[in-house]
Amino acid sequence: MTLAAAIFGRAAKAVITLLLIVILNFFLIHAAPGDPAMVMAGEAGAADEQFIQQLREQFGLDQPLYVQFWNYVSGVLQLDLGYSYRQQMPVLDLILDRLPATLLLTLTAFGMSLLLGIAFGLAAAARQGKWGDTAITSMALLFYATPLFWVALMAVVLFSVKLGWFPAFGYETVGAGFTGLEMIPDRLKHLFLPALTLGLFFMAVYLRMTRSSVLEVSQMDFVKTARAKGLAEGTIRRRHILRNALLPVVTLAGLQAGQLVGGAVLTETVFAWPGIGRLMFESLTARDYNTLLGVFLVSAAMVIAFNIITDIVYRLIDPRI
Amino acid sequence: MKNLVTASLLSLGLALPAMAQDAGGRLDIVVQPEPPSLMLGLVQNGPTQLVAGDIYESLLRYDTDLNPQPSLAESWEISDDGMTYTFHLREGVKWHDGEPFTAEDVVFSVDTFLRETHARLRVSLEHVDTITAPDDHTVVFKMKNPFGPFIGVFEAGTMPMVPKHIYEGTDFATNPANNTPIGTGPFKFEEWQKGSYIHLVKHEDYYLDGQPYLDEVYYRVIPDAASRAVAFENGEVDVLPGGSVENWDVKRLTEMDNVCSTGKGWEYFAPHAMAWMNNREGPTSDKLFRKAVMYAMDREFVKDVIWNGFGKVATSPVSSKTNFYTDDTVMYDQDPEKAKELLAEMGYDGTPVRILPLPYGETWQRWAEAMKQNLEEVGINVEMVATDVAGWNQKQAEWDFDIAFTYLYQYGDPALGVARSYLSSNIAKGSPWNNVAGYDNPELDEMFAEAAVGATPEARQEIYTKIQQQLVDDVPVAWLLEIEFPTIYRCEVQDLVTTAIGVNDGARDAWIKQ
Amino acid sequence: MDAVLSIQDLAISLPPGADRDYAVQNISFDLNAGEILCVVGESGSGKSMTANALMGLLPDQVEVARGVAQFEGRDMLALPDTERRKLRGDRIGMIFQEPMTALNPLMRIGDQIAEVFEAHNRHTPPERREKALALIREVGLPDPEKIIRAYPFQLSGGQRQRAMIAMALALDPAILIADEPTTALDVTTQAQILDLIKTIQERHGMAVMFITHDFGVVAEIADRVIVMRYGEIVEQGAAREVLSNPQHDYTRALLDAIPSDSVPTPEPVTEPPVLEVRDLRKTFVTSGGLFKPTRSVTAIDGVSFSIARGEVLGIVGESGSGKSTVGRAIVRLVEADSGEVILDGQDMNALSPAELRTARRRVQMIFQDPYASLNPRKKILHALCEGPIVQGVPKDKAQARAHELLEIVELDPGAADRYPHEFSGGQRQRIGIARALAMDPDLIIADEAVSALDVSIQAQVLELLRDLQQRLHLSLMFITHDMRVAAQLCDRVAVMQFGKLVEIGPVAEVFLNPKAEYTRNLLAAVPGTEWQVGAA
Amino acid sequence: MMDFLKRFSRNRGALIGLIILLTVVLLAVFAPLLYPDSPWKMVQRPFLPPFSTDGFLLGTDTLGRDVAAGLVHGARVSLIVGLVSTLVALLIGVPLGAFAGFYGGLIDDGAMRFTEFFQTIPNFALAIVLVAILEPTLPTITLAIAIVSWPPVARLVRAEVLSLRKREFVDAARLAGLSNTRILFGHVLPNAMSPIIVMASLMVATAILLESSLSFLGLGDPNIMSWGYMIGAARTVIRSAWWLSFIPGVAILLTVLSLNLIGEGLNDALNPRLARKGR
Repeated sequence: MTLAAAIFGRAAKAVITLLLIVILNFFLIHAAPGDPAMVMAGEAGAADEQFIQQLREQFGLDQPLYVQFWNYVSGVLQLDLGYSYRQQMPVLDLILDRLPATLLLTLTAFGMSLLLGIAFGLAAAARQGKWGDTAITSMALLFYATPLFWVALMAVVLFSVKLGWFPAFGYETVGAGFTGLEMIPDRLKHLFLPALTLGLFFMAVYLRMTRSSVLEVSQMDFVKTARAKGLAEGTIRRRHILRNALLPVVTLAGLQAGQLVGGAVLTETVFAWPGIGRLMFESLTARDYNTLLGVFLVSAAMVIAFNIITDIVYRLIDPRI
Repeated sequence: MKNLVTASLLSLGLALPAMAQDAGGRLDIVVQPEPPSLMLGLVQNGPTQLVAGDIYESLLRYDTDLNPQPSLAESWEISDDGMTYTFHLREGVKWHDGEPFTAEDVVFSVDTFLRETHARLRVSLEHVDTITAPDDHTVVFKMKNPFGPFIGVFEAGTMPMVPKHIYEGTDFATNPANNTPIGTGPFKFEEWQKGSYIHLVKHEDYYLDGQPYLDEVYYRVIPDAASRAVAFENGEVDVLPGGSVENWDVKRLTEMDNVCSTGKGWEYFAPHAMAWMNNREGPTSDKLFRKAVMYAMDREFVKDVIWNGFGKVATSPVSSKTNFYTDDTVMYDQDPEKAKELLAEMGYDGTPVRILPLPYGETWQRWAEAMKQNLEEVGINVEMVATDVAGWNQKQAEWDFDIAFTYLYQYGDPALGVARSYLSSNIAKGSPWNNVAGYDNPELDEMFAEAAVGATPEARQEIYTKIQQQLVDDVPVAWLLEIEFPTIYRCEVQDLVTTAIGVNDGARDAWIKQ
Repeated sequence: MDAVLSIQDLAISLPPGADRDYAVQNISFDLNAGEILCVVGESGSGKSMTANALMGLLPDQVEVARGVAQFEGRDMLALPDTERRKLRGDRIGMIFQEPMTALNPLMRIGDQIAEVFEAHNRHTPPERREKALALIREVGLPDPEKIIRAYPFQLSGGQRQRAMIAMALALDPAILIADEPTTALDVTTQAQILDLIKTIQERHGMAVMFITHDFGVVAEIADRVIVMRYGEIVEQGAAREVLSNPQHDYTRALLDAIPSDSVPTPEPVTEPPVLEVRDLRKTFVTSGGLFKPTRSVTAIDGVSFSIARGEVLGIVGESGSGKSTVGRAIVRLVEADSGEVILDGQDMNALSPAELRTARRRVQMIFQDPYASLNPRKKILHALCEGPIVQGVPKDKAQARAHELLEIVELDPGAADRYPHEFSGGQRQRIGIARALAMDPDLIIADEAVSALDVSIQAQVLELLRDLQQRLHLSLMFITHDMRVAAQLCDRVAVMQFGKLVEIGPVAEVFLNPKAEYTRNLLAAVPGTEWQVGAA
Repeated sequence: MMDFLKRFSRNRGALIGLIILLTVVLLAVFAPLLYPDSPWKMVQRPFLPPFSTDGFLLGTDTLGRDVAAGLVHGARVSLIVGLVSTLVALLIGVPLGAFAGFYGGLIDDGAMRFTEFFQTIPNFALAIVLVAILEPTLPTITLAIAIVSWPPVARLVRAEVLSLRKREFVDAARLAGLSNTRILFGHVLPNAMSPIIVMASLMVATAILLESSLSFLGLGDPNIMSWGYMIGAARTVIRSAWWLSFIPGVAILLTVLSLNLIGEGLNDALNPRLARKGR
């Protein structure tokens, strides 16, 4: 079967999954106490029943739930994610507005954690049992066991407040008027701390995985074959062990890449990163149903997309599939 | 004591507008949470008003003693019988799109637009018979009956002027122009990077000569309180409006070099923290129990520790900053023994009471914890209910609580901000801003009605004193604290807070000392 | 003759906590130019360890404790790692037991061969490709242009082993070390690979050190032989000499343990059949999911036979012939597509699941893998009693019977209270037999029951089986790939290929006078036939 | 069993982990004896730094509550949430995975689609939504954590059962006439216990982290003193009293670390085949 057909099959399945997610989330979210009208009226500091009723009518919340459900689902089927009354703009625009920031953050964190994780994992495996290994694995364990938000807080205190190396939050220097290439160092500076804190945990995961995978593959017969050929250790490690050892790491990483979006809620909050993780949390407290559902849909779609990408990468690496 | 110095400088600045202000510069102000919209006529929540206060204006402003000051209206007259209000509008005022601002805009804004969209103003407009524009620069409000507090409603958040030429005949809520708000204010909307910042620039055609002084204002969205504090420390932002950092940081930040703070600018709102007590059922339906709660609480501790000494323990339903306050009432200083006696007297059986904290950040959470601890120490069983903003609103609206924290604005006059919480006509499920406690006292209803339309301030004071005495004895609600939200800013920033709504009135007068 | 390699007093130490201090010790022997030296021994004898020590491929913590290995004027064991690496693949080539895992699954065959040249900086890349093609041709792989681009998973086991040999040959080494290179292969493939090694050895004049556990293989290719036990050499000498006139008791025992080809006189089947299989069919369909095409494999293709009470029927065939599937289909561990399995007049295939549960008692199995066939978390007593108790035997009775059975299979009755991991492979197979007997079955199916055992243990278990069969008048269906074993135990034998029964008949007839072409090939491929026939 | 203990105790990391965890457990168990007063009680001046005042070893928090008391009482919450949510996750995941792996076919397909579905929703986000909807109380938080953490269990169990059901001792049990349920629960699952135990120990760790993350976002049970709550509450004063977030953070770190070390030790001891050499 061709790659294209395989992807198409996956995509078809994904649509069903996404639809189920929409349904589940729709009812979950509507089961939450309160509604957006109440929240918005509440923020105004004063409002009467009439005002709230007005808002509800405006938001379509006065209709029976099944009607609202049908309206939403039929909208989604036409790729219309609805309108956010709270943010006064279409949900899709809202999400597309925020998505680049999240992608930048998560992909950087992902790439960084994967690269560093694999590099350190290899280094640890090469020093198996020696103190270098112990040091690296202990470090991984530490990152693995540390609460993400706590690291974020401590990192801000240290790097931003005490040392002043990196900005404590935000996406860019606001109003600095950077354009083109000038923007890059500025973005990188802002990106560093959030990507680091988000990536540390995952780095530890990949590190441990790489290490154990390398050790396992090192025991395999074909590695012995390679030695019997008289290959240098470096070549063996690079050509024979690494590629085989990376297969499970790739699988795991692919499965987790999508989950990074979830983990980004905390990071985006602490670092005021204008991404969809934060949007999710804000729209949850505001009961901004359409936005919340939209974010869920998009992040689930990202998970699925990452899974498909993983499959493709896997197929490229492993001729057996 | 830098803030005292600044305060006096401020008043000097007001008194001597001729003193040379430096023009130019940019101001970064924190806004939290991100406003849902900047269309002040549709949305009047705190963050919207903070940002939109630069864009929209009303007829009047109020100084920190709540005296009316000119804004879009140059002058005004109130007839002796209190039945006619005449406003003379400033000439040469232009909307941000260049159209002239006229009396027709005022009539449209108040009579058509805000009557439909503005819940709080609607209550006051019920006393208004007609609104007319005899000429382009005169507006006349004819009243149905005298309404004492009416002169207090011409504030930007209560009565923002919206452009008739844009909104007339459209569906206000969905008008696309809501995304690019057009006002008459000193700053124009430039860009809104959602989740990050709102950028406003100087309105070049502003009607005051040389004003605004600043070139641009950035409202920065930083969702985490600790990050906001860091942002201020790093110099990323210049102004932390009241309530945007946690109280514990206030102390630390104000002790930094070149940092000033002021508690002014909240007089109009006079936020009054209180705890609804459910008067309908449970232990809180018993007046003795409610009194016991009052005696059990250590409100001084809350003020000193949780609010870092800011604010003032509330002794009455009316804030001491609001007109018609009296201190001639029963005082509930902390007295656990007395609380225990009262509980014994009522025969409290240990039924637990549910406390609903205000989900607006750590300060309020700590406060609820402290209250819980106070109540438990006199033998009241307490269960804390956790919920978010939506749940909190819902539970109040559905009367699903025993004790619920909240804070309400007083809007300068008991008739606007106080009566609503105690009138029996205001008992209705579905809204968290009416008489949520369910206090029902017909005698008091009458007194409130009388006081609202009272002809003279003296007559009104007399009735309000009686009302306060009665309420404080009935304790339908546990009054907690007159909250003070200090505004923190860099000392170069001058004339930031000049009115009773402070930063919410925009940066019209603000300038940066070079 | 010239010794290419001369080993003196080699000792390899094991890490602390192992069952003995040295993997091997006191090892001294010469490997002469142009000879095939077989190192024979059972598992744990240290034969592979010796080879690995020479190559410098010992596992972690296993080290050469002392000894000298003179090769081309140098002591290999004393060489620094870099020097030793240069020898590997260049002067000494090595091939391994498991062709399935010995090749990198992610690399093309051609690249894996060319890599040998690269490792030793020989030739340019295009030349390497040409050389690789030549090697592929030399080891007799079909369609070299295709093979060079193929991945290991696209090759059969025999083809992979050929590819391995091609790699070992690449630089024309002086010594080829072959570590059980044919053990994992089917008998016909094994014959081809042995042939190939012999041919190449002759053509290149290499010295081959061939490690094996199989005296048949020794007889087939060895010039000289070394017999090892517990890490020491017990006997060495010319192959013919050792095979025909073993000096050491252990060698003798090993040779005796090999099932001989002396075919028992067939006893005519007189009793009624206990089992009749009619036109049994099974096709496995793997739905490949989205990424793979659907594949179907016909495992059983219209098989019919019967087994008489007290008879031993052997089913022989190579892997993939469907012999095991037949066994499993009879007990319905595999659901046949069609056909009848008649046991005492009752068609097993027609039973409902509930009926099946009670009927299953009548046919029991003895499994291949002694390590997987006992639940590691249950005591032996439980393994022996659970079945009978489920079938309604009272608990105390079942337990008494269990103890009795342990005695019957010649195990200590105390074994009942121990866990499987406390037993050796042979002992576990005995427990497996006892478990089958506990159900008091009409028929026992032994699926490769002795294949995983060392030859001496294998002999003991076979002995036990034969004894029990006769004493208890058991009906036995004996599935095996090993012709010798089948010849020794069975009354009749059936030969399977591609899911079909190609031949069935009394053992003497099938083995001495095979009718089917395939049977003839199979018999011819058994290593050491000539030697044994000659010896017999 | 003895082998297991021997192998486990040879692992230095696992022993350290065990000691830390035991300490935490003991503190949690004896919390009411060590600090009989409510951890919410305001007992001293706020913001006393650690080691500065007798009787308040770790100082006091923003309201003058004893940090040490909070830490000890918080240990109970962390452990209970960790353990119970893991148990619930196992109760969902083990049977689901076991049936999927054992019966295969449609049951397997259905169960795995269901599992995949849950894995498609970013799980921290789902936990947040669940807690917000159900309103944060100890049971709802525990439930939400369990709901987002069972899918890996189901997958693991399924994989184990898939490989175990092909083992010959399962065939033997079948031939003995055992029913499917009996084979599954008597023979297959007990052999899958080792990896499940290892995974469970790591899940407890993850659950503790999740609980603290939720509390940090303000989604904790306000009636119960927990470590996450302590960090969340102290976050606002991190600049002036960093130790208030630091101390409970370290408590979480140590506990999670100990569970990880134990998990690794268990893994090495239960699966000696994969044991790391050179320790």
